[in-house]
Amino acid sequence: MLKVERLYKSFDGFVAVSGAELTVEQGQLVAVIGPNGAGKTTLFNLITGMLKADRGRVVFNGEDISKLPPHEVCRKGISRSFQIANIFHRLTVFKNVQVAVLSQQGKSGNLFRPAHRMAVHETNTILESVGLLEKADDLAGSLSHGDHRILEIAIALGNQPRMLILDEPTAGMSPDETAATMALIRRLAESQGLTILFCEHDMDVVFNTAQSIMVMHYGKTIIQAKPEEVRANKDVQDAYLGGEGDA
Amino acid sequence: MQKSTLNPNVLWPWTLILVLLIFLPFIIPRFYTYILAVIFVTALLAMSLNMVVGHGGLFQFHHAVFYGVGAYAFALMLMKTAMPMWVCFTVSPFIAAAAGFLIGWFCVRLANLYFAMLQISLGSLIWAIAFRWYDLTHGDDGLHGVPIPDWISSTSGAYYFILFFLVLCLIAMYIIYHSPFGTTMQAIRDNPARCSAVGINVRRHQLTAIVIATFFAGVAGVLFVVLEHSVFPDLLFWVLSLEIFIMCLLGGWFTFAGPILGAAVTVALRTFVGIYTEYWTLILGILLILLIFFLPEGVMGLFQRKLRNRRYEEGAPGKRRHAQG
Amino acid sequence: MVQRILSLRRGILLVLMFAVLSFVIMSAPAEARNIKVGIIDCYSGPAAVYGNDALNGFKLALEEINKEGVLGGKIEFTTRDTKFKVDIGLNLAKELVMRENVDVLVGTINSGVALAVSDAVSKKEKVPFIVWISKDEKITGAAGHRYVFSTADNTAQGGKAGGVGLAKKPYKKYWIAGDDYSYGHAIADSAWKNLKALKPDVEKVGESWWKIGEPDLVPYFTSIISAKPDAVILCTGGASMTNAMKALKSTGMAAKIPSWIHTAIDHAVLKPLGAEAPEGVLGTIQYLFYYPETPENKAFVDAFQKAYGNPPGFPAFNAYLTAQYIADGFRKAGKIDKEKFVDALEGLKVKNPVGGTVEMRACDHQAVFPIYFGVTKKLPKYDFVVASDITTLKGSDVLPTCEEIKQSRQK
Amino acid sequence: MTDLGALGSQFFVGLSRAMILFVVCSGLSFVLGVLRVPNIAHGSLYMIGAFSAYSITKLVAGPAGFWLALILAPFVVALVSLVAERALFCHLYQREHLMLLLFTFALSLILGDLVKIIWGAEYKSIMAPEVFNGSVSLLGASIPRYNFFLLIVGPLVAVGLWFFTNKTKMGKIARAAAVDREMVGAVGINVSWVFAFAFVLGCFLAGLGGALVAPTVSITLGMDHNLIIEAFLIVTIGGLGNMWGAMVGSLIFGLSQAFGVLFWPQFAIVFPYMAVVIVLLWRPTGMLKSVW
Repeated sequence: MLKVERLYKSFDGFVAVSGAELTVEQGQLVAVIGPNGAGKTTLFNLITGMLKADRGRVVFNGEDISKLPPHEVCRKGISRSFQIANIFHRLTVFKNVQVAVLSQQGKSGNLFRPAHRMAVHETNTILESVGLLEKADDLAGSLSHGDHRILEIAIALGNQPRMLILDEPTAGMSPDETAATMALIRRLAESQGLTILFCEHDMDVVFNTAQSIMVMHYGKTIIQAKPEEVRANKDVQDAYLGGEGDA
Repeated sequence: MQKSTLNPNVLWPWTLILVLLIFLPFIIPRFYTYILAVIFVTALLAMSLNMVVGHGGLFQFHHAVFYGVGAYAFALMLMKTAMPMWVCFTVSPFIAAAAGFLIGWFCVRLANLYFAMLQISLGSLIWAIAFRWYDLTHGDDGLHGVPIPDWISSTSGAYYFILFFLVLCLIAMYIIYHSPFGTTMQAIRDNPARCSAVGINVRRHQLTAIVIATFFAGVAGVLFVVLEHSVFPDLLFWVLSLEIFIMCLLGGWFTFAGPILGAAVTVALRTFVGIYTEYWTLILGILLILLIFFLPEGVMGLFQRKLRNRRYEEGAPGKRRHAQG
Repeated sequence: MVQRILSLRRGILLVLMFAVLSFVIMSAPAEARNIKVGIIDCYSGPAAVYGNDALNGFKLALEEINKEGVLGGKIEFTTRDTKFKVDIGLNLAKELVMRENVDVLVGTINSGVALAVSDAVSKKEKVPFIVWISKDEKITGAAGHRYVFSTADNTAQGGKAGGVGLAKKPYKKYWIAGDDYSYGHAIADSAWKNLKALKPDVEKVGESWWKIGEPDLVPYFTSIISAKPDAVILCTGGASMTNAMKALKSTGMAAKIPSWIHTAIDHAVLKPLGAEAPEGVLGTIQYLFYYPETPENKAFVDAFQKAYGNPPGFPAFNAYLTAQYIADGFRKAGKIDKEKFVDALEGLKVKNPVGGTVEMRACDHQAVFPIYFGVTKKLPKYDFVVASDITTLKGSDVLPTCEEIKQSRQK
Repeated sequence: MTDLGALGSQFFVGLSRAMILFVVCSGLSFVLGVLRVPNIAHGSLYMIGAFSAYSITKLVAGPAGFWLALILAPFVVALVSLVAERALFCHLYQREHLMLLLFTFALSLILGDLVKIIWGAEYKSIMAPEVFNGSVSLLGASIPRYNFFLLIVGPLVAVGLWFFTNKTKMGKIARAAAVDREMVGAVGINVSWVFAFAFVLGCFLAGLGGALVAPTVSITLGMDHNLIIEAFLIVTIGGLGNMWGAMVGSLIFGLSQAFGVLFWPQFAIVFPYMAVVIVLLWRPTGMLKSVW
């Protein structure tokens, strides 16, 4: 479904991604791991069009999307969440998700209909599925950290994506919250048949959840394989022991 | 859960104000009618700016240009062509919007202060035209004695005319503010990167917002001419742009009607404090600083706090008054 | 929701505030019938120095006038600061007329304000308006009407004076430069038109215009010097004039190429420069506190100096005349009536502070006074540069004729 | 008409104008970089610099007065800004960003009227000492000596600033704060004082610019107005918060104006604006790397 081919990106001489490779199959749960600064977030930014690659291609459903701006990548069916809570602070939780749903329905440019009657059902369905319906009228900025992360995912779901990219969905969460969130992600993957690509620090979470794991180090792909193969791989062990370790 | 736009709680105060404003010219002296009309025009200008600043998060630092373009277009058409007044009236805001499109088209490529500075430069070029093209615009003297039809050239005639279009524009702005487009603009204000990640063409939205806002600025410009029968390059100078920007901040830029308050306070201050002292800018400065300090989170912060409290006070609108501080 | 209601509440409050305020303020009728003069002028920014000078001249005149009174009352005045902005000027002029019910409006240095007020307030509300600093020739020219008067020299006059003065000089190749706004261009056009008419063989070798308030004129002047004209017509005023004087000196242009600047011999400009001001700059002005040396002028200067600590400038002279016109106009009219006052002013002659009288020309409502043409020079008597070699151009010679005014108004 | 001498003198004159702009704008850029606030009051402080220079030359006559003014006037401005910063501004750093902008605007209103109250409305003028009378020949062009002096002062200030930001501890901290303020706070440095210091230094430079410009212009109310918008445009096209960018921006501004006068005098006023438009369309974040 998604294929990343030999991607390169550097900033002012600092090479962030050099030759990343990644394959995601329909319906798979794929994890990207690697030490801090390995280039995971940059890779996600490259896939979703937030950054333009220096070289290489990103192919989604047989189509090269590496030159598209973010909003068009999104319209192709790729939706993402961000590592640092990236929500609309001054809008209500409901509107946060509604904005995404309206965008998906192509109604964002509508000037004259009252928004509060539009996309209500779809939005509420999403909020219910992630468990935020109770807080629909709260200001997003006033939510707890854990709820921010959930809201991130809810916004991403608003696009009714075919593929969901989650950048450290459990960063900063307590163990309980982490477990709940991962359960939510697995549930979403199963119930809606979503393809999910995510990166994560917590190795237990990764090896318990992912069906395929890609390991990055210094911007390079070391390996992409099934969890057990990755666990046994020598290079991966070197990378983690030699690197700064996980935070 | 989501409330109707036409909630009677919202509607009755508006209606009350409107009725009051309609009868006010009968009881107050003519000068106050005039000053109210000045406030209406300024308020509409500030409101139009706030559509992109407060609701859109854009650094629209040279909004007065579009006000001036609307005013000049209207005045020039009335003076130099034989077109009926209504045609000029209708066309002028579109000319302002066209200028908005032209400048906005370049500016939306840039962010923050860069956006602001490019706009100031491009706007200053338009200002230079108004200032330099003596044969057309009479340079810095401006055009005076614009032939406004008799029925709206009296103070109260202009007052009702302006009030009518102010109300019309406010209704339109209100509808846009609460439309999917308005909601999306507010989302872009909070987080443009996130918006493009949910599939929104941020630049196109911003450009559309600029065009709409500049259209309303053009309307304000036309209304200015109806009131004052004059145009002059001050109308599109950056100083005025800064002033209306401050009006938005002062009144509360995340609120819908805040800029009206900002405009009213500024106009009232310069008119009435100016009577007693020539140092009214000093007083405005001190007032601003007091405001920044003694509304603990600033005017806008105050508003944010109210919004946060909103769910706790949902059922008791009467209680909310104290939050005004 | 909440914010809507809150902002509405604020709105209601505001409106009520206005209503109450207005009732309080409107219930204060004047008892003794003094003549009320409303002054709008600029008392902030670079123009403030002229605004203050005019105000002082006006106050000095009122002191004398109010000793004997006018029609049994006094002349009182109230001032408003326009901040050099047209929209504020309009607000305040309307405030003076509609709320303060002034009998006469007076002002201002800003031509934009003068023209706007002349049209939207004076003409429309039928209130006499006497312009005392703005030199825009349109005020009593093309845009003139029944209710507007001018006691200031205007650009047509200043330019014509320059043209007449320069025509007597041997220069042929001229460069024209100045502040890029109406005043600069109007002076340039008038000076050039008159010079060309009097001396057809002059030629214009180039022009340069800088934005008003431009702090550094050196680049402009160096490029003028390199073009080597015989003389320069420089069209600048106020604070920019001081900058021009400094640049004339520092680039050495004053020594190489003679320049004519209207109001260059204004001491408001020359005095701050002290001995640093360039010599040899040609200038024209309608008032000098040291010329002509008549007893009347000396008395006027002494009184002014005593009251305000510095000698009067041309705005003070204009304002002094204005006060005389207001007093004598109402005396002649016999009652405080705006229409009668306008009628009375036409052709009225009042006392000139330097001696003699000044007539208000009936055809265009322009006060007619002589213009002095001089050149800057250091004199041992003063610690700043003054005008010398002064020639006096008769007022009627440098003003556009009544026919010309008539034509321009018909256009 | 446009012979080589004219070109040359226009070039040097544009250059000397750029130097004054640079001194003022480097200060603005410094504040922008560290505090992230476009300081609208910067122009007012520049005006205060010029007016205090005037007062100092009135107190101390002769050439000594001029040199003393050049040294002391910036410190007067620095003192004013220090008071404003410690008494008011420092309490606002946690606030909404545009609140800071609103504060600097309020400050500019207050300072503008205070200048009028203290110094009055009359035009002021100060004389450069005798040494600066006349002009010097440089590469066939004749330029006023004072402008020549500015050509020396500009680079001196630039070198001084470079030395300060690269070689002193305070300078390095300020520079680091410009890039990453969380980091500076995290290593235990009092960020509030870093901000205060940056603000005062920026204002000091505004004052220095005012004192430097004083002998060439008339010192009047409203000189803040003319400068501030140009200064903002300059720091923007240079790259926000980048000191060398301020230099580049000043050069673009000064030279485009000087040459504009030569080639198309009637439209010289639009040249700097055109230059800004071209630069920003070509390099949307300014000529040099911005710290924003």
